[in-house]
Amino acid sequence: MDLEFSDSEKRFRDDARAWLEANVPRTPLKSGDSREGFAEHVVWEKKLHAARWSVVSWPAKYGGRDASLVEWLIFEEEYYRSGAPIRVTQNGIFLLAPTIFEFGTEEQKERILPAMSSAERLWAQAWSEPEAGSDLASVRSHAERVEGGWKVYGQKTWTTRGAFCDGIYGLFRTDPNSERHKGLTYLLVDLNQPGVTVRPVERIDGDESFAEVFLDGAFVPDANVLGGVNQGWKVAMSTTSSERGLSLRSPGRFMKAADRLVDLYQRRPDPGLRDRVTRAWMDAQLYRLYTFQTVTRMIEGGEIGADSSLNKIFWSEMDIRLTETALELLGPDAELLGGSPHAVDDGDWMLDFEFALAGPIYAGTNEVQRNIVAGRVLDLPR
Amino acid sequence: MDLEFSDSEKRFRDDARAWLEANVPRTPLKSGDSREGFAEHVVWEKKLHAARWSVVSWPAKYGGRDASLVEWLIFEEEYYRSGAPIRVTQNGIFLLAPTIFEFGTEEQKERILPAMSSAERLWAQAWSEPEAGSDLASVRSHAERVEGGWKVYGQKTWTTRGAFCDGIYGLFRTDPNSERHKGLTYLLVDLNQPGVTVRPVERIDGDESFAEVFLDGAFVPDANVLGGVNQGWKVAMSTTSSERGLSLRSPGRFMKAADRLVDLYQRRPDPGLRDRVTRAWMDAQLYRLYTFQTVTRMIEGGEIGADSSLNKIFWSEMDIRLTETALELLGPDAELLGGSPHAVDDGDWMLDFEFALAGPIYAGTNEVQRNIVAGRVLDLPR
Amino acid sequence: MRFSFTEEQRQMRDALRSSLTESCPSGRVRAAWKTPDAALRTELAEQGILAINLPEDAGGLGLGAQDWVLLAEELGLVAAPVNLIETLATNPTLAAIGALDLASQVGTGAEYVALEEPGGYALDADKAAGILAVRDGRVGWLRDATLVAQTSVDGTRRPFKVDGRFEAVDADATELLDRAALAAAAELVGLSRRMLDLAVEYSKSRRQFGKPIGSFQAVQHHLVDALQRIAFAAPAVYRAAWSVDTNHPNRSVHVSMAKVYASEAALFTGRKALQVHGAIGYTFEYDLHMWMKRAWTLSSAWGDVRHHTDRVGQFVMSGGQDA
Amino acid sequence: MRFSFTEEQRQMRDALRSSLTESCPSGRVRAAWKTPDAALRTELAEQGILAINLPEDAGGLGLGAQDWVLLAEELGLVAAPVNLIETLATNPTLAAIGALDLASQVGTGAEYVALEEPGGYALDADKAAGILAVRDGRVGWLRDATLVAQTSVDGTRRPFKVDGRFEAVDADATELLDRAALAAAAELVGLSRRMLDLAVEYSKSRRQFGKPIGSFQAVQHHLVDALQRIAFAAPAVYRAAWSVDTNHPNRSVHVSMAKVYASEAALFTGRKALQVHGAIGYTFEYDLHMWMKRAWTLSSAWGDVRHHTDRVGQFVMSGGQDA
Repeated sequence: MDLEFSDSEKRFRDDARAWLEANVPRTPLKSGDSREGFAEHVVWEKKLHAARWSVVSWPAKYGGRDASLVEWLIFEEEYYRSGAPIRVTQNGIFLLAPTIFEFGTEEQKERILPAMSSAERLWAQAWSEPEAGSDLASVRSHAERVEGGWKVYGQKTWTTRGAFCDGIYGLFRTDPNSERHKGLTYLLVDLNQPGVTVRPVERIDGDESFAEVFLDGAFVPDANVLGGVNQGWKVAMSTTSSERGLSLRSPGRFMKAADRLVDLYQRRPDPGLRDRVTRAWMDAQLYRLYTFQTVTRMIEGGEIGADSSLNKIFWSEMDIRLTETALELLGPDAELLGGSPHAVDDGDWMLDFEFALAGPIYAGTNEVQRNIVAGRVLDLPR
Repeated sequence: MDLEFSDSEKRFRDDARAWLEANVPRTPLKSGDSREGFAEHVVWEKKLHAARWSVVSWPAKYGGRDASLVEWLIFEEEYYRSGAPIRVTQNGIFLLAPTIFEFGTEEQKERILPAMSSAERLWAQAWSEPEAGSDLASVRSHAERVEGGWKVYGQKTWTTRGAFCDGIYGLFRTDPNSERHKGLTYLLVDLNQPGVTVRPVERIDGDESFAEVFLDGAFVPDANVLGGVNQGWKVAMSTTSSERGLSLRSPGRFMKAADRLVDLYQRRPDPGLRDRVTRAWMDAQLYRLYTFQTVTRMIEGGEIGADSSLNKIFWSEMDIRLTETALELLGPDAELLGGSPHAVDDGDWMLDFEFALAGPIYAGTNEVQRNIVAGRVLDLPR
Repeated sequence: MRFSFTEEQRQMRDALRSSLTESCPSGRVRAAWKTPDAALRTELAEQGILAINLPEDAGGLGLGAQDWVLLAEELGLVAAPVNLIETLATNPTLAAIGALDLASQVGTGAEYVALEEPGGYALDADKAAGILAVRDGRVGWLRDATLVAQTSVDGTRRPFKVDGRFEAVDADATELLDRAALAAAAELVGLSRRMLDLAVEYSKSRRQFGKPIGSFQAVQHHLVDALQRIAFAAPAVYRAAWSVDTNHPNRSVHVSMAKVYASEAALFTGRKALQVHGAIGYTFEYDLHMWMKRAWTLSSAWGDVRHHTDRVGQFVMSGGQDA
Repeated sequence: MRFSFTEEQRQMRDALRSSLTESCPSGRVRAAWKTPDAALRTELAEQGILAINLPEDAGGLGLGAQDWVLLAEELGLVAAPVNLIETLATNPTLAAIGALDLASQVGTGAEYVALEEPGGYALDADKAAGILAVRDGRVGWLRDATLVAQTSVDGTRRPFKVDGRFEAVDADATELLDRAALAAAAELVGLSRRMLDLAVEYSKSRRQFGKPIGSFQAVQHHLVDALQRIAFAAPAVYRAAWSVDTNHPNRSVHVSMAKVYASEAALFTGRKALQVHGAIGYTFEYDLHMWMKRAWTLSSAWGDVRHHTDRVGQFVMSGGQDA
């Protein structure tokens, strides 16, 4: 056991910190989930890429630094610590890219990954449909075979930032006689084409980052089939496993939030909430430890597996406890949104709380995650 | 709305308080769940009965005072407030008696109730079997028809104080071709006869109050069929509804516990636990309010119904929170049992905690109670 | 001992429910996020509700908290975009200080008297004929007030930070704030009931894995736990109404209990309702969030859970008895 | 950065597991409720475990917390009726003060050194060659001690209230108590794992309503929630072991985190395991209660959740950083 960082890891951290301190915008950008803010964020993403900080763990040829998993975690810690903008590329680089690395052809990697790391093309996930939320296998969108590819039909919902992105990825039924997990294909769909209608859907926090995507004969070339026709379930499970596992929510995010909470407490102390503030800080540290343990296991040849479900339950519920504690510290000031002259921390805590509330829902509800752990880890009967 | 007690209710309280102050044993009796303590408790029960305080809400002819439900609650408050011994008769007077009042013949009432209120004969419940716990309808014990009655066979478990009582009540399959809820009969079985073997089972708190009752041809006369042959499910549901409803745990019990907790806090204050102590007190008050609301509804012609399940969930989980808070206040002293020279409050809190832990299990697990509320109150699908 | 409402009180509740079901659908609440709904006060005035607890010589009905508590709950049920809390709280104060003219105009809906929340904000202060506030335990008017508009997460609320020349009046501050906290608690119970209803209905119709999600035990138990909190919060609120009317010696303790349990029921029910809904509940288009945000704001306004728990704690720890 | 045990450390763990599975079934724990199990110390001594963290010149293996933390967890797994916590904690202290003879006798199991818990009790103090205690932040011997026997809810624990003439020695008190809290945390993780195993196995075999209760979502989620707490407590304990060995500047914070999460995991798992078992779990005959009671006592011994949370709080609130 060696929980110290190596000298090269420390240098990596120093480099990241120095670059971020010099380059993170001093004035916060507008919300990356609004149209205007999205554009600002893309500019930032391009700057990140130019300095090769956008995808540190990728091979250099796709825009990365060949960084180790530990270095990636270090980068994430520094990224959040610096107060840098949220990553509007994240559903591409964290959720789609791992699947491309695992299932993509060389041609796909070379075509898609560099444009993704450089924020030339941005990707949105399209897992959900009106009748398929936690029950992903019940997708109804389908694809019909045509010359050189597929025409796709159906409706995808809750495609985060779908109104601003260039492409979506998701499952389509390619075998009309199939049911449930079979006969599905993982397709990458260009949004800038006829047969695609994108309707922004406003979220409760006021951002229009949700979108409904209506597909009526949009074309997907064969080159945009990922992992083989009718192999979509297997391919998607790989993605959702990444999604639930390491990359969706890295510890740095919660360590930063916990530090902000401690800071808030110091400005507005309330002894009755002291233990809960302490606990929020402990929880973030604990999540970091758990993650380092997982990363070590992966480095030593193990897999994440269903542990990623435990992980998701933990961070999503921790995030709610943390932001609820902040709102309790704020008391009657909690309701004031950013822009209010008397808002504390510009009203960020309420937004953070609203976002946290979504945590137990997206990427597979926590009920479904608990079912997964019950079945796969505890081997309980159905 | 009038939340004041009437003058006659106040007089009733004064009378009860005066009698209890004069008569409650100054030295606590041994545990009523031990053989020795049980005998001491029966002496106390007889004293209660002699002064007509054993079953205040019953008709005078059966040993009661014709007290109203509100007066019964007042008596319970005073009873717990006085620190009087636990009622070893409770599974008779609170669980069996309401069923006899509802389904019993006049002969049964006159034979059984006076002997119950005077603690001449004590009753234990026999609901559970090795294969039937929360799933009461899966009882396997059965009764065979013989001249003048039934011979009973099978095994009943967790019959509280079954090793000390005179009779048990429970369900037996009287129609061998029946399944589940059908073909069951509610029988009263005398324990002092051949064909009955009672094996005491020690509980985790060290008392031997659990018992297994093995029945191998014990006789039950027709006069001890309650509510009709093969009508047992309906009759039992009435009992379990009483059990879960008002009578099993009256507010006075928790008000007394909360007052003891506040007293403990004042002796061992810990600001980090102050809100939880306050909340325990509030919870007990809330339970009292809820109960008075229910009683008013009953007086006005309404029924308890599935509300009794909400009730049971509330008090059982409140009791755990309350006793856990006490143990946290005690810290390293929590583990010391009564008799330890340095035990606080003679180690009662640990016993109370252990007993509280059983609350979400007995009388229908809280999981089953939640299922009942989901189906009957919220009308959720199966 | 009789812990139930009179037939008359229930009829008033039923009448308001009928009229609000008709007049205040969720679309009206949604519209009030854009444009304040001035008409709703008038409509409530026409039903006598704004004057319910004014004396008859101010044109009121001379009724009490037991009469209005169920009505406040109804306003919560529809998330009515109107500040009834302030009016129910200040009416008796206006009567007590002899401001009968102003009181009667409040009762007709012609005027509105704002009340500064203990947190320092007053809703719709810009439209108020006067702003009452409590400072150092005394009630008074804030004269020549400066108003700084804030934006609330609940788009129907228009809070202002207020300051001004404090002109004390002879009225009981604790009574005033107790009435406000009680009214808020009642609204919270109504908000909770509707959020639970929404979630129950949704769980019956939404299918996943081949069956309604309401048939899954995890979903069922979420909803039951919310129901339990609501079912137990309600009697705390109703008792507090009686204690306000009878000026019970433990009135403030009872109001604090009401506010604590109602706030927690609403926060808990909101979370569970959102979880049961999933992403649809997270959209602005769906109604749930309007109820949820009102629940967030009302649970911290008029004394939050910490404040009211502490008030009960002071009573309990100083040997107070309530049985 | 490598957060895993060495092959050697895992082999020691596996070896102890094999031997305890054989030698320490639940019946042996049960027997120790009646008669203290003196033989178990000797058996552990024979495997070198009592001397694991003694220097070689005291006959020890010269290993550290990373080497014994998994072994303490194993002892929890079987609820071994032996006071290893005291020995693991005091061994380095004995070495530090040069009490090598006594240390080597502790290592062979011939002698036992008791350690007063911060709560004021010392286990098996009547059998101890010496009683170490911490008073006013200093370590010392309690000489000519008076012992008052107490009865613990865990029948294998024999606590004594101890007092005596305090004879200070030159050793670090915080280090000593940190080792004890860490060993307790490790035992708690082991206790939790076994309680969860018992509940999982029971839920697969026990049938109600026509199917195994482990197929009900409510039961499944109880067990998953327990698993999650255990899975997250374990790395906190392992990290603390590394911090003890490296004398990390934040060692005490890390130990406190370990104790908090391990205590809560054990208390939570105990409750859920009991609930899943139902009445059978509430009997003295069934094994669960022996694990549960050890969990109750160890979670409050060596600093309870409040104590250790507060210690972390002092660090955090004074601007401490740990990343």
